[in-house]
Amino acid sequence: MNIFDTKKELSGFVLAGFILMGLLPLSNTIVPEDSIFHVAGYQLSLWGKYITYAVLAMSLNLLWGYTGLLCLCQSLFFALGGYAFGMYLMLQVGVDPVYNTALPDFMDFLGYSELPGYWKPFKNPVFTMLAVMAVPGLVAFVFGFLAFQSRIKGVYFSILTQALTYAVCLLFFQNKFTLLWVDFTFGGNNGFTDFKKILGANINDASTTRWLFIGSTAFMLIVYALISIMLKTKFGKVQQAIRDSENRVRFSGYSTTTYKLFIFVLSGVIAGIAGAFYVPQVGIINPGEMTAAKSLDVVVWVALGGRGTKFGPILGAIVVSMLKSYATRAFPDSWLIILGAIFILVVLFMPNGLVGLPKQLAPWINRIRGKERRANTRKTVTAP
Amino acid sequence: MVLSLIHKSTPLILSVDGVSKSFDGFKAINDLSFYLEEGELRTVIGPNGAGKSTFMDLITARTRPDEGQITLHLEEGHDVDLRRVREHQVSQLGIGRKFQNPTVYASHSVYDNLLLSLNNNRGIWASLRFKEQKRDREKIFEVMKAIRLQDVKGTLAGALSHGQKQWLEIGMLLAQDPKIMLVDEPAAGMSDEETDRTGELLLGLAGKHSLIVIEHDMEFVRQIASRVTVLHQGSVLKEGDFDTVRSDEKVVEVYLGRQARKH
Amino acid sequence: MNNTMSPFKRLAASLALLALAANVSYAEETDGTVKVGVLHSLSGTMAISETSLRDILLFTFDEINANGGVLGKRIEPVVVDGASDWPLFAEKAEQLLAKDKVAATFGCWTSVSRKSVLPVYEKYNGLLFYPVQYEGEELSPNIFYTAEAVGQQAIPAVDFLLEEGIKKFYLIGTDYVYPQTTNLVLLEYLLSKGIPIENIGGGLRKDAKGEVISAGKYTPFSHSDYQQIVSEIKDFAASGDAAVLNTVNGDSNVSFFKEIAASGLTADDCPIVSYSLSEDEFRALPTKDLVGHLGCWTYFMSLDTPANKKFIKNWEKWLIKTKASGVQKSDRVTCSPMVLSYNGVYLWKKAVEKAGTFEVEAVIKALESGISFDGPGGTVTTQKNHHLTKNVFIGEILEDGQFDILESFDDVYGEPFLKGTFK
Amino acid sequence: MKKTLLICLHFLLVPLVYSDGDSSSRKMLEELALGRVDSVDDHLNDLVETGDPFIKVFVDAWRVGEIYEYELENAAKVILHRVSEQFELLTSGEALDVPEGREKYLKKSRASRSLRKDLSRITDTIDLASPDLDTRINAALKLGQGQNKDYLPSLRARFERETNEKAKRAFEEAIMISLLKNAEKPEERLGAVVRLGELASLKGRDLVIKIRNKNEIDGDPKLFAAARNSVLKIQKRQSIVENVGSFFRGLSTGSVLLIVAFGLAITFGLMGIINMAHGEFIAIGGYTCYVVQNVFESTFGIQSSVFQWFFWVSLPISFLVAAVIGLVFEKGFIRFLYRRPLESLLATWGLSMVMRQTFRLVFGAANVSVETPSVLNGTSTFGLVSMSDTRLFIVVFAGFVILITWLLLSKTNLGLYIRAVMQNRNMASSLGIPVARVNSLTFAFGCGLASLAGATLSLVSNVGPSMGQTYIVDSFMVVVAGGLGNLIGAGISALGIGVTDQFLQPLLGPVMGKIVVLFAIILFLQWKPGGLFPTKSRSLDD
Repeated sequence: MNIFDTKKELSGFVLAGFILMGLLPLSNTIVPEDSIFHVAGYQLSLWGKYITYAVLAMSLNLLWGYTGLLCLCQSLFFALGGYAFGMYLMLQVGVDPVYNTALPDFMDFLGYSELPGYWKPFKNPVFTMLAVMAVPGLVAFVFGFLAFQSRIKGVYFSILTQALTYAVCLLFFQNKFTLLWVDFTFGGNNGFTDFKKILGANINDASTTRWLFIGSTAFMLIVYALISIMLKTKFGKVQQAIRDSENRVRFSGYSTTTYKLFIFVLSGVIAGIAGAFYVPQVGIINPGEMTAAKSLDVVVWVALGGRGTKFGPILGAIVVSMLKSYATRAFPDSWLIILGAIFILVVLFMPNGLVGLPKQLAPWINRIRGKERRANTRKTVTAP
Repeated sequence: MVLSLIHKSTPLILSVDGVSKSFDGFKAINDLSFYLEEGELRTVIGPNGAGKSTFMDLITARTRPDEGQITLHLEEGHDVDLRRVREHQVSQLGIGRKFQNPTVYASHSVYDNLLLSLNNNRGIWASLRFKEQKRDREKIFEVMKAIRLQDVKGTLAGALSHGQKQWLEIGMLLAQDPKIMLVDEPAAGMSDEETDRTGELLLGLAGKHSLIVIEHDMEFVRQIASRVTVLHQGSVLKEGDFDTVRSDEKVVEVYLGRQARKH
Repeated sequence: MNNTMSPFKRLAASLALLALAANVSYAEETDGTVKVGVLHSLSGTMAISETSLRDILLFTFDEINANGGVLGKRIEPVVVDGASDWPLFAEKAEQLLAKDKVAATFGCWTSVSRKSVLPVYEKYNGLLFYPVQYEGEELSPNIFYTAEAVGQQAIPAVDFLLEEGIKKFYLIGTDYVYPQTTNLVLLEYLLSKGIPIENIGGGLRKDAKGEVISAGKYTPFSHSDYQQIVSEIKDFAASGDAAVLNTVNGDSNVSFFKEIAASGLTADDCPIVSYSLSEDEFRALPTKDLVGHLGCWTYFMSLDTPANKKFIKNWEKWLIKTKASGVQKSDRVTCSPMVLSYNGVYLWKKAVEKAGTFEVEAVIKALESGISFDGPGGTVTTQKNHHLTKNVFIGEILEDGQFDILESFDDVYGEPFLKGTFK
Repeated sequence: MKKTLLICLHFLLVPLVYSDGDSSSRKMLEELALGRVDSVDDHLNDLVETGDPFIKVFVDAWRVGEIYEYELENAAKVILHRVSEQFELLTSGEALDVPEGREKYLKKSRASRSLRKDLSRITDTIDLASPDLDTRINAALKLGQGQNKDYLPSLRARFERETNEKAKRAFEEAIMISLLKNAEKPEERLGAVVRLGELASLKGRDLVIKIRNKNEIDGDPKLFAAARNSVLKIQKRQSIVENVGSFFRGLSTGSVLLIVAFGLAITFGLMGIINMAHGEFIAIGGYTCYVVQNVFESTFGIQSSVFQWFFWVSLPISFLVAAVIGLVFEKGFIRFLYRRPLESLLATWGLSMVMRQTFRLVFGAANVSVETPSVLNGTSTFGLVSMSDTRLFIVVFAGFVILITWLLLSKTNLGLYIRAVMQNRNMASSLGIPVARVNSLTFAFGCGLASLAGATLSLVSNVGPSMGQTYIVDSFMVVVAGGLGNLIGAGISALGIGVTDQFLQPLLGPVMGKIVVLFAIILFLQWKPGGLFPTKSRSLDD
């Protein structure tokens, strides 16, 4: 089966992989620093961050674009994955020179004298990687099971996922909380910061930055390919059929509940892994990452790039994030207004997002070109 | 095979016994009994609020009855209690339902619409690994021929005309190979010619499938009807052939009469 | 329409272009200027507090520039918005250090923003001045904490209350690390001063062994319903000689004090010492509800010294004529975090002048050697441990949103590590 | 000691005189304020002797900065008392104008903390004889809890003279509490412990518990038994008081939620616009209040009685301002989004960002302060619990909002149109209802309600650029839990959530309480996916 719609898409995919995984890191290594072709380390990690955002957007698109479920807890899955990986990173810090303890610093504040039991397995990177997928997956499974079972959909689903995000966010803001008779602590408002090592490498090394970037990019390409494959199968068609008419699908004998649950969990897992790539590149994870506003950001990326397209979410996430990076420095006072106005305009005038823009503009461009061509032909006629 | 069964006898395929259902105190269905034979084409009529939609919902497990039994009779005395199955299983048991408003997958082609309705394994893994077989294609073409949509097989369903959507939905039911087809107002919004063709289509299906057709358009009912059930206030008011029903005083009073007065 | 390119190919091409575009640095520094970073939240929840610090910093730079700059160079501020978004703080810090190559940064308010940028400053060996009172328990070689440590604010205030004959203390705060740690230190301190544990209100947290590990009542950020807590405080204070130690953050204080005022509890019945409320916050509070309650800072606007008067006059003049965008012109005050920002800039200037270079390493060395500056709140001196020795004042809130200074402690040493010292 | 003796003597012997302050006490206060007394103690004693209720007025004024020192043209210094923008001579109460140019001779006078503390003790003693019942009761309990032996005689004396049952009880309670510490004989203390149990004295609870704990191991077994008994009695009553209190507080929290969510119940519940900018419309209300307050302040002056009206005036204004702004946005772009609810979420989110930053640029990033009108300063008591008047107002106002909305929707033509349009836009349009206008007006009405909420919130909370963000999730939960499109449902769910929250708070703390409420709503909606009152629809279409 062909994964990609056209040969061109395939070559684009390969080209993107080549540039992102080879060229950028390479130019970071070998191109001299003063050349304009040099990509500085911080730019690489910035791009790494954008790319994890792009994956996050793709995971939402899987739900919203293709299945019609507008989920406002994508940032929660992202943050949970990030937290799981952050726990591993915190345990790699080693003995803190200031506190003289092997415990993460916030535990020292809170009077812990030894590592709580549920933290211990996170010393193991393999376990951590499983947890990065399992924790958001499990949350998605439990919540999705309940919600889809009781046929919660549309706006209700969005609002409930928002409430879930808010509740868990409040939970994590606490320095310490008790759930089912176990005391949990995840650093409260400060979350996890000041990581030192990842898989034995110094997290601040240039090569670590490069490898994290390559890893995120590879993951993005894998997710892209995965989504492309899925869309080609009957599963992908059922998925979109659910978006168009869930009742019909159900009366055609498909258990839409199971399908939606599967997609929801899958999307949660993808977001979780993206979160795990995100944390070492930005150096912090705290409950601010799972606020409702962050989830809305993801929705905006997808809508701006083009909902229900394979490539739109990537474009949307990167463009909006770049715009934010740029505007918070260039227009620190008014960037929110600029960004907000752009969102409104996109919703009003670009229903298909950036990706749909060329098609939308096609008649205009054709008209202009047509005029030119007519003018040209006239010229060629009169010239001889 | 199905035909031979009909010749042997005309066994029941669906029985609804003394079913009641109320919503917030309102009795939508009241002690209703209804029996459908194999291969039968039955038309259900009734004024607004007579409980037709609820009746369909009960059969397709969309709502559960408060009282009474709904049983699907499969081969060799194998009965299924329809009160205990879930919606998607209803279709797997061989009951297909067409909605009042045509519901098709707007962003899929006609071909894909039918493909998704085929009676294959509908599990997640199965659909991930699904490969189209020759018999699938044959079946789809057969259905497309029956519903006269061969020429638009690549068109997105959202772009079809209203009548074509109605047929496509009937086609999607056919692709399921159902034993019982529940068809809700198939002629709604169709031109006269389209209505005639729909009638022909349904008549052609009877025998191979058992059909329950809900309809308002009396002309259409006359065209297709063999046996008519009149629902009123959640129970059966009258059952019989079209002329018997139409000449029944009570029926005229509650349904035809009122309609006549309205027009 | 260009339909020869697939979307993904377009992505690849645009990515490459963007990466190159992003690579082009902002205007390179010229010989006559030196760039410094201003890293505060100008949007989001923390903008209510941090915007004032941006303003005072711009004022300070203008003041220094008008007097010849630093080492003959004009200060060119690079203002960025952290947007109350902590990963964004880290990103902005990295941008300031790697792209703009700022000589120093003045910024951050919340602990989490500081924690978020700390690794960045250590990685790039940058220099950050942090101006807001904080929980301590931290010492980065690349950060100077011009702020009040717990020992320069919370503890003097408690000393004052003990002198006043207060015997019962109710601890309340927002649920994050500064109130938690401060209350932990205060709990130890109060116990060491002979206050019995049942006289400490707000609730105690015990570990599995039943040992008290922290105290206080905590509410989430932006909490707005204090009915239950105020009714508890009222009961607590009913027997007299009680005070509330308040580490509630920012805007929650409005709800808290409105509820207190509505309950009829006055400052004479039960004084409340607020550690996060300065003159700047009073602009948003119904001050008549706060009259008589206490504050403890290393600077008050009402300080009656020539240095302070001159500072306020210059600040007001600057406000009138400044053209900086987003600066609110009327209804402005000065407060401790603002003055600590101001002091920070001057300390940096003096250190640069002492070192004779903008080199971070040399500047830090100069700062560690002990630089003094006569600021609006009196002399501040840097210490080897990156904190400041400074004066501490205790004031009573007046109806016009100013403090009536009741007591002052001179030259209090800044010590970040207090937890466990009073056991 | 001499001081207290005088107090006692005074209350036992001197018949109380209520006057607007006799001149001798005013004279003494002036001397005190001018710092012309040799011995403050003696002076205070003399002051007590007058028993003048004006002392209390003066002490309050002194604390809030209404007392001024003024140098007359003849260089004599006098003390002025500022009463609503007007200066009065302290000694005589006569009005006095400070002529222009002489303001520099006017100086605010301040009392030291210790002096104020002493003075407040005096006023408490004076309050024991206040004609106002509540003042009397509060003063008695305060003095009792001080457990100062010196006040016992005066408390006892007042107890004898008191005729009001409630006050008598309070005096007795105060005496018993004081006796816990100051009893001369063990039997007396035992009696106090027993009596406090009978009185179910909440104020004495901690002290009785202390006695119980002290005598548990090897103290007086009789005292221990009595204390244990009393504590049980008190706790029983306490749990009743707490539950009733939680209920009332829940009512008030619920009313806040209700007011906040009601506008959303219209824009989101009825119209289907996922209005993420709802919070910013709330903020408009807060800011309108602020602006109106400033206008009043500059026009009438903060001391004038007209100023107190600013809040009531700003309520309708805030409604109108937000309604007009809402109307503009509706005409501008919201009307294109009625068929695309999920996209309305994006557009309004963008709008919310724009509005938030605009507030910041216009009004400054800091929060702004809005005064509470003096009418609402105070508390009202209902049997066991008391509630602040601002909270009470919010409860009443919530009822009012429901009422006008109900009237509008069910009793007016517009209401009929609104209901028709919201049920089926196409049908309504074909019936000749001006759908576009009805949509605009409904949206404007929803925005106006949100803004009213903001104006009301300024009484209990802060007004700032991000004030709306605090309430947005809660508002959506209220509307969804109540059932989309059902205003009564929204009302009931708001009150339910409020009461549940307040009952959980003492058990779990404010944070966990809130989290549990959120999870409870999520689970509730699993059980009833359409909310409390689901909109009935037989349509199978999604």
